[in-house]
Amino acid sequence: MTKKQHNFSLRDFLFTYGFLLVLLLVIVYFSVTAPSFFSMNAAMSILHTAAPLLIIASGLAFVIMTKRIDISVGSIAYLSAAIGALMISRMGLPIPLAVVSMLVLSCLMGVLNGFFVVILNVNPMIATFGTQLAFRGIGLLLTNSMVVSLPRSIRFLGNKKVGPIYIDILFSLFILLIMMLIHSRTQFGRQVVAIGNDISIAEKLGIKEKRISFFAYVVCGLMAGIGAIIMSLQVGSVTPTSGTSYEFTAIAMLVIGGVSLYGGEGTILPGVLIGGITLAVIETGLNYIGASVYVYSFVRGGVIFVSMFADSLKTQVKPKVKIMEDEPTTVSNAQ
Amino acid sequence: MTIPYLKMDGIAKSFPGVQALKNVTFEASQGEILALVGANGAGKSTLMNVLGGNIEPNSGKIYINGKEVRISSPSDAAANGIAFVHQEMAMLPTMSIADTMYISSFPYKHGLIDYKTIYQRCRVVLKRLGCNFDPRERIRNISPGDQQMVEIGRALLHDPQIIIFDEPTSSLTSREKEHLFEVIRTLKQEGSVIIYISHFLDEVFSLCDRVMVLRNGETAGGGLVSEYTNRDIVKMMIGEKEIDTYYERSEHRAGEEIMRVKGIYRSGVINDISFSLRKGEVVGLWGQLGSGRTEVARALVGLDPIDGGTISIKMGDQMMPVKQSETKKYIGMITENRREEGLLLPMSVCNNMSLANLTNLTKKKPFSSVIDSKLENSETDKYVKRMDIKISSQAQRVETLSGGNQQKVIIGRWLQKNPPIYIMDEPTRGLDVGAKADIRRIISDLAEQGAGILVISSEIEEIMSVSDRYLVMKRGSIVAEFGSNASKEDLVATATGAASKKE
Amino acid sequence: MKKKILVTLLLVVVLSMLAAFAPAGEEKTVKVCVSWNEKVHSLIQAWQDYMEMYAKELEPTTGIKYEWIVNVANGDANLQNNNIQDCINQKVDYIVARAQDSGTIGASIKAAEEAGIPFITFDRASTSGDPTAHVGEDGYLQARSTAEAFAKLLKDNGIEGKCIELQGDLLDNTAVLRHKAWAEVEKELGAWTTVAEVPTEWKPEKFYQGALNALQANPDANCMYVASDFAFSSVENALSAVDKDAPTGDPKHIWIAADDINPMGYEAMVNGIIDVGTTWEAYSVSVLLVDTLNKMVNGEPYEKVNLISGRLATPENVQTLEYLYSTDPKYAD
Amino acid sequence: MSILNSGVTQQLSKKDSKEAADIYWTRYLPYIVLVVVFAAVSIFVPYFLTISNLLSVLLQTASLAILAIGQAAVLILGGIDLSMPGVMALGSIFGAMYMRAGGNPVLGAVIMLLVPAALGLINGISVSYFGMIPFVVTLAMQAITIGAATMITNQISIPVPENFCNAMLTKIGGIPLPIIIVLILTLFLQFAVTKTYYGRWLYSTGTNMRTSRVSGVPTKKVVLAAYSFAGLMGGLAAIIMTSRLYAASPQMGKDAVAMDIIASAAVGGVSTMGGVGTAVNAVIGAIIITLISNVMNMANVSYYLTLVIKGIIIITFVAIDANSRKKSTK
Repeated sequence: MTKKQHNFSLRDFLFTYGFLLVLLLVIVYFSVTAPSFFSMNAAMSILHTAAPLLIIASGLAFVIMTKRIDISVGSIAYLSAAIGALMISRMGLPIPLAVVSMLVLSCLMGVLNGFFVVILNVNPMIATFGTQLAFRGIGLLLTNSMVVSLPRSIRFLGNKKVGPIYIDILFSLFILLIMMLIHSRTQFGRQVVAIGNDISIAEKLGIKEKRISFFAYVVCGLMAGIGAIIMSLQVGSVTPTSGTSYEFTAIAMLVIGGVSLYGGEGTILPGVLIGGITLAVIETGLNYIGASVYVYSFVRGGVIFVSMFADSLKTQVKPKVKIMEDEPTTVSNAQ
Repeated sequence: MTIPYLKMDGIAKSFPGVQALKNVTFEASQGEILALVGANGAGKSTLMNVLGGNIEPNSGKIYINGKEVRISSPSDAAANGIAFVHQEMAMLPTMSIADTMYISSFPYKHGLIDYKTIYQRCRVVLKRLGCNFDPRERIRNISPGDQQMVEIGRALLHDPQIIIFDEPTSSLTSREKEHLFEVIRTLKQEGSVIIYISHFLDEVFSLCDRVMVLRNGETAGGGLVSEYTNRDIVKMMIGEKEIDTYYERSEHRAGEEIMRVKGIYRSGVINDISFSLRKGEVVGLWGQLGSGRTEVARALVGLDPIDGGTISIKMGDQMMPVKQSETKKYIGMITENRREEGLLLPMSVCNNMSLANLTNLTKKKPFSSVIDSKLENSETDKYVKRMDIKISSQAQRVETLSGGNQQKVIIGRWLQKNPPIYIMDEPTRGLDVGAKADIRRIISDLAEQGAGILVISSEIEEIMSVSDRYLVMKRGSIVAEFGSNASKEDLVATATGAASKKE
Repeated sequence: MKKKILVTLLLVVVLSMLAAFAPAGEEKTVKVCVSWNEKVHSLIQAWQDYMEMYAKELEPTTGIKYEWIVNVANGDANLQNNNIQDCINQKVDYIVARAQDSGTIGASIKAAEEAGIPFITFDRASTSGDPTAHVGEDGYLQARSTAEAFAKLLKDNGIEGKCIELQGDLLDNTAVLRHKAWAEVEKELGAWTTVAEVPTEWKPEKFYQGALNALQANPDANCMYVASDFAFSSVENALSAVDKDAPTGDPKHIWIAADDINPMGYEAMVNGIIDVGTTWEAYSVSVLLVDTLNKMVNGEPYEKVNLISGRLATPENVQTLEYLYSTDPKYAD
Repeated sequence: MSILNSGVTQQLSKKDSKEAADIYWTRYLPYIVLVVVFAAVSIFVPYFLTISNLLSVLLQTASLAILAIGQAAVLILGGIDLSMPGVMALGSIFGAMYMRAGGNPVLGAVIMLLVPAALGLINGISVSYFGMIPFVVTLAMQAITIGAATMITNQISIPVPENFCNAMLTKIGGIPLPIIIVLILTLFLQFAVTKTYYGRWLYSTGTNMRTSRVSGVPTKKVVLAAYSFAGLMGGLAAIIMTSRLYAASPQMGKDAVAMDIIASAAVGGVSTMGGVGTAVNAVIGAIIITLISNVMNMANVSYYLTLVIKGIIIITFVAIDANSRKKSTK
């Protein structure tokens, strides 16, 4: 049967670290063509760019891990940001009240998604496409598709720094940490992954599948709301196009970060962070070397394709069995 | 006799249209393994599901340690120290062993899951079951046998007094089966009540102390295992009249060779498989689970790749080598997992049966790709009658059929195609005794009409009641060949081989 | 229970479809179909409101009552083509369209011609068909006036300009004209050299990230051209992130030219952050459109191309300009 | 639409008749409501129920219907194709460039067909032979193709010769050519899908790929054919849309269009779980989606309300479909 192999196999090394290698090469390329790219400033602005999307992607990861999807996160972010901005600048309400109502509202939108997908069992993609349109429509209705700017007092909150680091980077890393703990160290997180493995087995194991899946959508909505706060603070205003196609960027981040669309797979940290940084490196890098924005969509497509291709090859390689004691166990040919 | 630790008294349960359990009473005491046997639909799993809290009985009482208890949910059962090891294992492939065991009962510390305690407790349970892999290992990386151990481990987590095993050995190799029996014996010594549901009567005799037989929802007798023989139990299971057809086997005249397999191998899976199959002959491919029989079958029809060897099939009057991807035209393959690889559940009986033969059910030349529905319906009727599949209409959805009828639909699919060779992998598994007899009769008829059939089964009586010749496989290669006069002992010994004697 | 939810959901759908209909009155009015390509910023809403307001004002004198049928194409050229076709089927009297893609609006112009409906291109001229008339502001002249004024400003202050150019969405004809004017004035007057060209797709996040990266990549940059100031707060945020957000006169100040003087641009110019810009007329263009329509309705001769030129604005004179939609409380917050 | 849904004819015994009526009622409810609303609209909204408007709605639906048919083939297999808009735009641009360079329009049209078909083939190979996830592969292909389209044209649409457009937009018996093309295509596919064994293979692979593979159905080729077919439909739609816009523009390839295509198929009754749905469903869905914006335009409903109503309608149709289907296959 299988001997214990310790020889260094390029194949295994490539699959686990191959991706970081590609990322490194991309960074080297950008730094060569635009020297100022290789600087602390650039690194900070990469994380700064990724901050709102990292938060939204971490919420979306929970839904994807239950083998479903939510393409309305962009519109949830837009509607909650629009209402928050309206409350602050048009109605002059206190800022804390606006922030709280933004979060409550984004949860309610998550509840609506959960209701359509989990209770009425509409196909997740179609249901959240419907809510994507509806939320965008309501947002435009309330703002009459005008630009709603935040008052000067809080407009510059978005790019305050502590030393070289932007506050919203710290905030988003903090949120990612909490989401990672929820994912790996709470029953809710573990049951989300179990549902992603197999819904019928999950129910057999006593998991209240409907309730957990519903709650995953609410969490996803909430994260979209939090992401919206960072997004509007950075830009200082909410425009009719804010949040458009955030969902596809977030999904690209998750895929590159190893969260599989087949559910039950992937991590918040380091997974989502790696995915976010990769996309942000590409966008910022292209910005630094002055390439046109349309090259970015082309390159992003290529990166998703390559990471998917590597992932499909990876599933063919069977990892070794971790053994408690040192005695070799006979690994029979289980499929 | 000490008072029985567990007593189920006058249990009755009826589902719409069927009386599943009629007034069943039985007792089991600590430190004893009680075998619960009976044909499919006799009420075994219903009875145990009552004890496990999944089903509410219409009437009857359950006493534990002399006190009456009410069990209305799995958590009630667990609270009363009852653990249920299901047949289909509830495994979560991408998660760790510890997660799978604790998925709905994680212990918390400071608001987070306390993995330190979990791993520590898991190691204790796994050690007790003689497993040496780490609780952090992912389920998809361990063998089905080890997964069965994890399933049992989950049951043992809350140190139950009563443990119900529902056909645990159906996907275990002989080594793993022995390992499981040792664990059950240690649990017996520790004083737990063990209830062991099984089809394999040889297991009942080698493992259990007492046996109880259920037939049509009633107790049909029981007592110490030593007081009964195999035939007695079968008689109780299926009643007087059907006993004789159970063993009768008709002789088949073997014609000339129609398939010759030479040196098929796939590294690490099957190696150097060579045999030949003759017209009108039924060859039993016998061996323990995991010995590579299914892998040989799948290799022959091109479902799994091979690294070398040739397959030649009789065309006209000489043997022509055939590419692995082409063999499908000449071989009808009936796989072991009916629901995943055998049926199109939401589609009609007619569509299911014509699936393999569509290209021949078409209209004349200009419309050669259009299906001739009259022809399709008539072909379906022909084989439905021939195999007497009980259906209300051809358009009935296959998912509404019984297991036996579903298997007949699959066989009917290949009968329509009428290939010279059939491969049947566990054709009678999970069917009731009546359906098993029907399938065996169909196999014999096919052989009589000149088809060459390769049958794989892990039930010794099944394979012996159809095969003319046996090929015994162990660890991926053919180790022995026997004529029709082979005895059960020869087969079991060569299959388990020196291994069973050494341990 | 689920079936009841479904039925109620369906009733909501039916009611919302029926409730949305305002049975159109039949008395004699001039039906004008206004086809917007998208609603990206407040200026488009301003155009629409001023059109309807000015037409209402003139109703007693001209005796023409207008009925406005408005549709939006959500940035999809094919959808705009369909929307205009729907207008044609409604037998509207005039079609006014702001083209999503001046290369494909020709198809709608042709369809309107066949239906005998006059077609007026608004704000974006067509490059693929000959409309009945065009009303708008000369984007190229607007950008030229800003660039030339900016060059003069830099020369007067003896500044050797190293500028960052924040371009609009190059699909949009206006953005292309502004980039062309900026590059030409750079060559002709040589008051600055463009050290970074940042495409933004008219998206505020791209304005912010683009400006931030460009400012960090070119720390010595001392001037900037912002194609449109409709979301100027994002540029200001970028400036404050690199501590260069200061009014003229302050050493940290960067010289900024920004077109349109939208509400946010107006506020920044008042605070002295933006040094020069040319207005993107809202009120006067809508007035020009209604005047042209009135001439057409009365059969009087009308100009084929009606262009308004923007007014140069600087922190000094911006508060004195009237008819500036940015000062209208309805649009500014 | 269960009769049209899959080739299965439904003979229900008496015991099931109550339940069948129940399914019948919920499944056809949306289409009944549609007819009621259609009637209400034609009364309230002038010029709606005119030949010219209805014809123009069908003309507007033509390219969406063809795209929805291509998407239906992939959905029946339980897959998805998000790359149709980008693939269509790229095909149209290559064809237009060839025509601009003096090439003869027929060859240009063939290029517009073959380029998308080839890109569809790439999708098919990655899904069937490399086992990659359809959602992600086509998402990447969409980003790549729309990126390429905008880079090649650097945003300027390429006008197409008059004779090409006029040829495509000629009216036969008052009915524009694209509508006739869709009609013929749908009838042919409806026949092919329900009556030939290729169609049966498509359904069996969509219902259970492993069973089909064991029973000798060439499942890998079926998946490959479905994705290439989707690409081909993208090509056909490219020809029609280019001829209607008189130019090939990267504008056609916007991401949002992909969701409209999938919504059309789903609203029409093609199940996204696989195994159910035909060309007719896709076309009906496309008509419904186009009708929504047409009715809203005719009734001068605000753009914001249109978005909300469109969202609600899509969810309602699919919800009823999912629940009636779930009940009948319980």
